[in-house]
Amino acid sequence: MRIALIAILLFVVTVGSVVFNFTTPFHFDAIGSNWELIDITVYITFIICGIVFVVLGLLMAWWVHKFQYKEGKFAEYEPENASLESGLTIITTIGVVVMLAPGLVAWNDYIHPPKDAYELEVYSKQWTWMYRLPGADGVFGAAHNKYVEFDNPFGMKKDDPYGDDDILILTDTVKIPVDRPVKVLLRSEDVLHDFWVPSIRAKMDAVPGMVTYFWFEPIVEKMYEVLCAELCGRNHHSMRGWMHVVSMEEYGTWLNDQVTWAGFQEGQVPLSPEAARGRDIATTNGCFACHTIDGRNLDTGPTWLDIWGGTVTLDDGTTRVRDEAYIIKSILDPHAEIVEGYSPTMNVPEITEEELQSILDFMRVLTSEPVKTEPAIEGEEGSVDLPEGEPTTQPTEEPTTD
Amino acid sequence: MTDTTLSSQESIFTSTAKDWSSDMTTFKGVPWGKAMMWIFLLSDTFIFTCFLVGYMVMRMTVTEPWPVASEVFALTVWGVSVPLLLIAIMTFILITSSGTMAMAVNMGYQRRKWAVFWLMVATAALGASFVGMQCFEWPKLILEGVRPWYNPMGAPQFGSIFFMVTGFHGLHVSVGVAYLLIVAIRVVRGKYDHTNFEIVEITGLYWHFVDLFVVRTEA
Amino acid sequence: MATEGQQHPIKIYFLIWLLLFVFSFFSYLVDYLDLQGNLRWFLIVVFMLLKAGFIVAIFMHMKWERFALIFGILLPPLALVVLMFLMAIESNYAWSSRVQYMGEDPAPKPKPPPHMDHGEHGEDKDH
Amino acid sequence: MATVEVPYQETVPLHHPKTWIGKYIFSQDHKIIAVQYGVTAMAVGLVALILSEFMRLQIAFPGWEWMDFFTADHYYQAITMHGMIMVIYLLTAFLLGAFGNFCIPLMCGARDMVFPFVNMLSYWVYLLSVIILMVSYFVPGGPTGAGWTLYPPQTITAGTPGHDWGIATMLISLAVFIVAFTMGGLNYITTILQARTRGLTLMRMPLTVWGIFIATFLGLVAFPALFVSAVMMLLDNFLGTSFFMPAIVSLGEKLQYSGGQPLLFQHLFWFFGHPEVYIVALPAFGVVSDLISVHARKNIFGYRMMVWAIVAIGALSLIVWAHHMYVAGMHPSFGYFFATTTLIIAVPTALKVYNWILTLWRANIRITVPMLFALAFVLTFIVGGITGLFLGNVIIDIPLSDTYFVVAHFHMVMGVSPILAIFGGIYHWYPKLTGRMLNDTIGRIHFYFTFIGTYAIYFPMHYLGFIGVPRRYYETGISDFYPQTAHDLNVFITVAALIVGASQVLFIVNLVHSYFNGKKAPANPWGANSLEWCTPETPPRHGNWEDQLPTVHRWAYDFGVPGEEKDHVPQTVPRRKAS
Ligand code: HEA
Ligand code: HEA
Ligand code: HEC
Ligand code: CUA
Ligand SMILES: [Cu+2]
Repeated sequence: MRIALIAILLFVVTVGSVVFNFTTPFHFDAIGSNWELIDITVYITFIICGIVFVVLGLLMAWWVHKFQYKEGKFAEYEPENASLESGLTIITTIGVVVMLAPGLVAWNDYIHPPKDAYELEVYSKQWTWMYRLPGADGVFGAAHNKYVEFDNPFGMKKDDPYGDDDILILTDTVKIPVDRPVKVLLRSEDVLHDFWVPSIRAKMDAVPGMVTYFWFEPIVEKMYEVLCAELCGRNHHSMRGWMHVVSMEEYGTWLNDQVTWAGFQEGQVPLSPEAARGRDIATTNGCFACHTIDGRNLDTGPTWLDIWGGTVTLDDGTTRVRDEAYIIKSILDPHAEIVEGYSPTMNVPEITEEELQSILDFMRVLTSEPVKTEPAIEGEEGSVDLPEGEPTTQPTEEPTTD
Repeated sequence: MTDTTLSSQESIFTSTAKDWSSDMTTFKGVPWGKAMMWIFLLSDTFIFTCFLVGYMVMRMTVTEPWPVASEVFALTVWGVSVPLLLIAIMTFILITSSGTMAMAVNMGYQRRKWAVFWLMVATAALGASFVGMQCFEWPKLILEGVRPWYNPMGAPQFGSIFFMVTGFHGLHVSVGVAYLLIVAIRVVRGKYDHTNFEIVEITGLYWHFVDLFVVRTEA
Repeated sequence: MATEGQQHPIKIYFLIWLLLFVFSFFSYLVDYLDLQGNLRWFLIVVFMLLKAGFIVAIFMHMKWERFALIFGILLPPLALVVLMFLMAIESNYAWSSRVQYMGEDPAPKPKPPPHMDHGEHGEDKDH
Repeated sequence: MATVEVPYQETVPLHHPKTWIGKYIFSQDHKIIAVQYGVTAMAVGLVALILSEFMRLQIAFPGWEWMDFFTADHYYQAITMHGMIMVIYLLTAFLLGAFGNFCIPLMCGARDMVFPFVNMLSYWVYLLSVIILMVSYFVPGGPTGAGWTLYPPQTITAGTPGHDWGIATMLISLAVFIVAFTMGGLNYITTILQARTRGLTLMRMPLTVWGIFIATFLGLVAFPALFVSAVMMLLDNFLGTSFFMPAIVSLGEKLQYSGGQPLLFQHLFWFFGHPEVYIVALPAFGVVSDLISVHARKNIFGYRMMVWAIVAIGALSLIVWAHHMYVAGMHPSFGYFFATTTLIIAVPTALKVYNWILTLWRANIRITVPMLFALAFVLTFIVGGITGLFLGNVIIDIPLSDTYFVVAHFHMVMGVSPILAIFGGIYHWYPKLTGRMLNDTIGRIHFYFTFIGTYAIYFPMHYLGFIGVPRRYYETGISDFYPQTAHDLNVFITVAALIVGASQVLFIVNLVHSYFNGKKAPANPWGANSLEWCTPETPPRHGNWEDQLPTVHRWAYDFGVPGEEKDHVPQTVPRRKAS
């Protein structure tokens, strides 16, 4: 019998899909958190579904080939077959249960953070990330978007005593200690965002008007890139941040350099209001898709740290002093002078003169000399007491409805 | 023909099963227009209920205070403030109109055209006066400073929900009034003489449904 | 399509009509007496359903339709019941997150409407 | 109820139009309305197709100078319009508006829809909604770029393209579409329930009609939620109400909103949105069941199970909506409930798949063009459905949500399968509609391009999701989660998409060419049983039947009945006394 082209095609597609699955390099990358259970559930689902797919695909190919049209032949007349149908129902149901059960168990873990998890607030806004820690008392001060001002970037409620020792991290980079479960609380200043680190597996949307959460325990010390996984406007794709999983010691040192809300109000401000405004403008114009402010030179653009003053080598080998004129020119006419090692990929931003000045104000403060702040948490350098026990917040009454 | 109601031998399930497995029509003895109206009302129920879900969620999530309905909707009659008076009157009107509508349907099946006409006109008049009272209620609230986006007594959602739901309901009533009048006129003109006057019942279905929602929305 | 129509004594309409008033009266009482909490919602819902039920059953003649139609119309809204139920649970959740983290007042008092505000509320005007 | 009852239709006179305009433009004939729906839907579909090619070019070649004009704003506007057009204005309109209009009266043995005038209005209102949608491209700020899910607050804040006028035209267009759909849908349902011909019980109805029936029902109860959310969002945008808008600071500017709940929109949207995906799937299921049975010359296996599966899927689909919101920050415990209901729905769906495949067993398969499409449908649906199982299982959705895995899932199951079913259906019914056959060779070439091409697009795309590539990214940039190989894969996908897109020209050529030059079609070219093939004329004229409506004696799947002369027995043939 001639083999029908479609039968061959069905066969090739089925087998080809399986081959692709085993040869492709694209699978989950190495896990960086405690969520193996997710990987296991995926694995189980893969096996069950893979088998079903192969069996059904091959049966189709085979039967299409085998039962091709013959003039005068009658197909078998069999409208129903109760035992076959109920058998298949039962098998499918079993398959579903086997996949669902581990999933639900894992979900149960997922929504119940362990008691000893410490809390970290991820604060999202178009199009960057900031972070807040509850400080020595382990309790976040109340914060609400309605209080947000230039000099109150997190919208802290001013008269809330729990807030004073909250630690504010005003950059998109956060460090977290390895092997400690963390309950991430998510807040948004404007629209939906989603804190997403592929290797951690876990994610959740930040919803304005609510506080959402998820938890995980990082197990590998590594610098992870944070993506935003919920469409949040025209620069959604460039809303990146960094989550640096570090040893406890490094974490402690870093934490000591951070400013508290009380300190922030007293003027230990890393940023003046003008500079903060510049930072916001740079953020909304998507500058941080290519530039960093912490000294890392990305492939996409040179860092802005210490951009003010000093010299720079251009791609024609000449050296140029980075004065105000140069920087303005670099922004408004980016293709005129190209920094060595880069290509003219930067677009001319659409900003007003005033906005440009604010950006310059911001760039001026980007120096690598340490900002003098008081230690955020009392205690010895390098050893930090993380708040233990029940993740606490302010005591509240039982929620009632009315 | 036999009575279309449940005969005593059939259980509700066998009767349902029998109807659904019969040929030609599933809803026995139900004219096309009436079947269509029922299905439309089913769909409209989903619209109204979704609005009410919106109301419920707003009410339960806002942290600003929600005004006390009995104070807001009080009318001052002869110097005494009677809570909810306006709403009570409006409900009274709509329920009454439902009564007249039901009678109109009844008269329709007795082919008493003029009785149908006058009852339907009465229904429409009651409906129109309901809309009229809304026209009284809205400015009253607006004068008190309530806006769709703002409410001096607390949560702005109170104003939003109020104007949206009553507006939507008022729209239904207005459409209903027009519908009633058109059908009433066509009835006396003899447009439906060759039928059983189901059209009156179909109009009635719509009207009762609109009425039903005043019951649910003004809570 | 032959229909023999719906013939019922007018009396029943009047009866239902009266009944509806009685129920409306009760549900206004709930507001009037300013019952609060779960009792309030329970009563309001009960009266609402009673009224709706009577309108649908008698005025809209559903009582006299065949069950094929009755089931066809009354079953689908069950999905709405699920929606309402879940939304109620979730609203509560969202609300408590606002109170817990955002410093919102769990039991705010509404201001009286302007026409009730005869000055005696003056002292708590800006609390 | 014995058959003494005369179908009501035989007693109502049909309104016969006199003028050409009355016949072909403002026509009340369901067949003409079906064509109008179909052509309009294909035309907007083509717009969406072109948008998708631009999107693909951008994804594969970011920074390519030829694509310079295509900014991030344009990209997000393109995905939004692409998604919305494809789902609502193409698939829903085609499957229900075109197939529904064409198949229901013919397959139910009715002369027309019960209210032809309302039916006609339905089309014109639909056209209006399409026009309003297209106007988006000409309003200040362009169309909305909020993604087809239109999640607030993003939709109406300044960081999103088209946040003022674009979103308004989109929402108004949707509301108008819903009105159109309701007018049509009431007709479809009433016709199916109340205007069947003698002997046609529901359990003898072809599965196409069943699929359309339940899908229409779902539409009537699901679209209201979209309607309500559209109204509320319009109010939020233009009147400053705060239904969905909490206090927010948008790009440094404090907005006047307070206290709204963004999740409410998501719930309402998906209360509509999930049934919506079955609205486009169920008619496709029905069409494919019929195609497989007819062209395999064998009765559909487990007809009763198929019907109940459709009903069960329809009912369950109303309570699974929040599986789109596992990572949306909703009440955490909902995860258990929705994961369970979602996976339960897989069981009836799986049964349908089994039954299609079992129908092939010991059949007598004619590999015609419609059959090719039907077979391809089954395979792509399996892949898409199975990936749905991944996503439905709440914990697996956590890492996969909002990645290209989801994009691949829904294109397989919605962008490929129902499209294949539509193509199959067109090849199948075109002879009845026009009286001419479509060209077979072009049809086959079109099929192979479309099937292989789309599979090549979407199968590998799942794996991009595994490595974590998020969806709705204008450009990904190089970073450690996105290796160069992934970039190469994207180039491959784009090339495939361009080829598939271009090959659709074949189809259009075929449609037009065959209309004028195609082979004359016999009354029943495929040897099918259902009523539409029994019309006295091909193409059927206005009113479909002669003085008397046909009488049905059996189900539509009597193929290969032992003892009969031919391998198929039309529904109108009386049963023999003996058997
Ligand atoms: C036609 C459209 C269609 C159909 C039929 C489906 C069918 C299914 N979908 Fe899909 N889905 C969409 C269209 C569709 N979907 C769209 C458009 C989106 C994205 C929207 C957006 O965000 O933009 C989406 C997104 C989506 C999500 C959200 C993902 C996310 O955003 O995070 C989920 C999660 O549960 C999901 C699940 C399912 C499931 C379980 C099915 C099931 O019904 C599938 C059932 C089928 C089978 C199971 C296959 C056949 C069975 C077998 C071969 C037997 C073997 C089976 C077993 C062993 C059990 N879909
Ligand atoms: C029916 C639904 C449907 C269809 C057919 C398609 C078809 C295609 N889609 Fe689409 N897509 C969606 C529904 C659909 N899509 C949705 C809902 C989204 C989400 C939007 C959002 O995130 O908000 C999306 C998003 C989406 C993305 C993700 C964008 C992002 O997240 O950044 C991409 C990227 O590659 C893509 C590509 C394509 C391509 C290449 C095609 C095709 O070109 C594939 C090949 C072509 C065919 C199979 C032929 C199709 C036939 C027609 C369209 C009929 C036209 C008429 C005639 C031929 C006469 N689509
Ligand atoms: C598409 C990526 C991209 C974006 C977005 C971008 N830049 Fe750049 N930028 C570059 C690259 C690449 C260079 C180096 C080449 C050059 O000098 O033009 C650069 C250089 C600069 C320089 C000179 C740096 C130096 O070390 O001399 C300044 C200043 C600058 N950019 C400012 C901005 C501002 C302000 C914005 C936002 C409004 C912005 N950039 C957005 C890619 C980008
Ligand atoms: Cu933030 Cu996307
Ligand atoms: Cu879904």
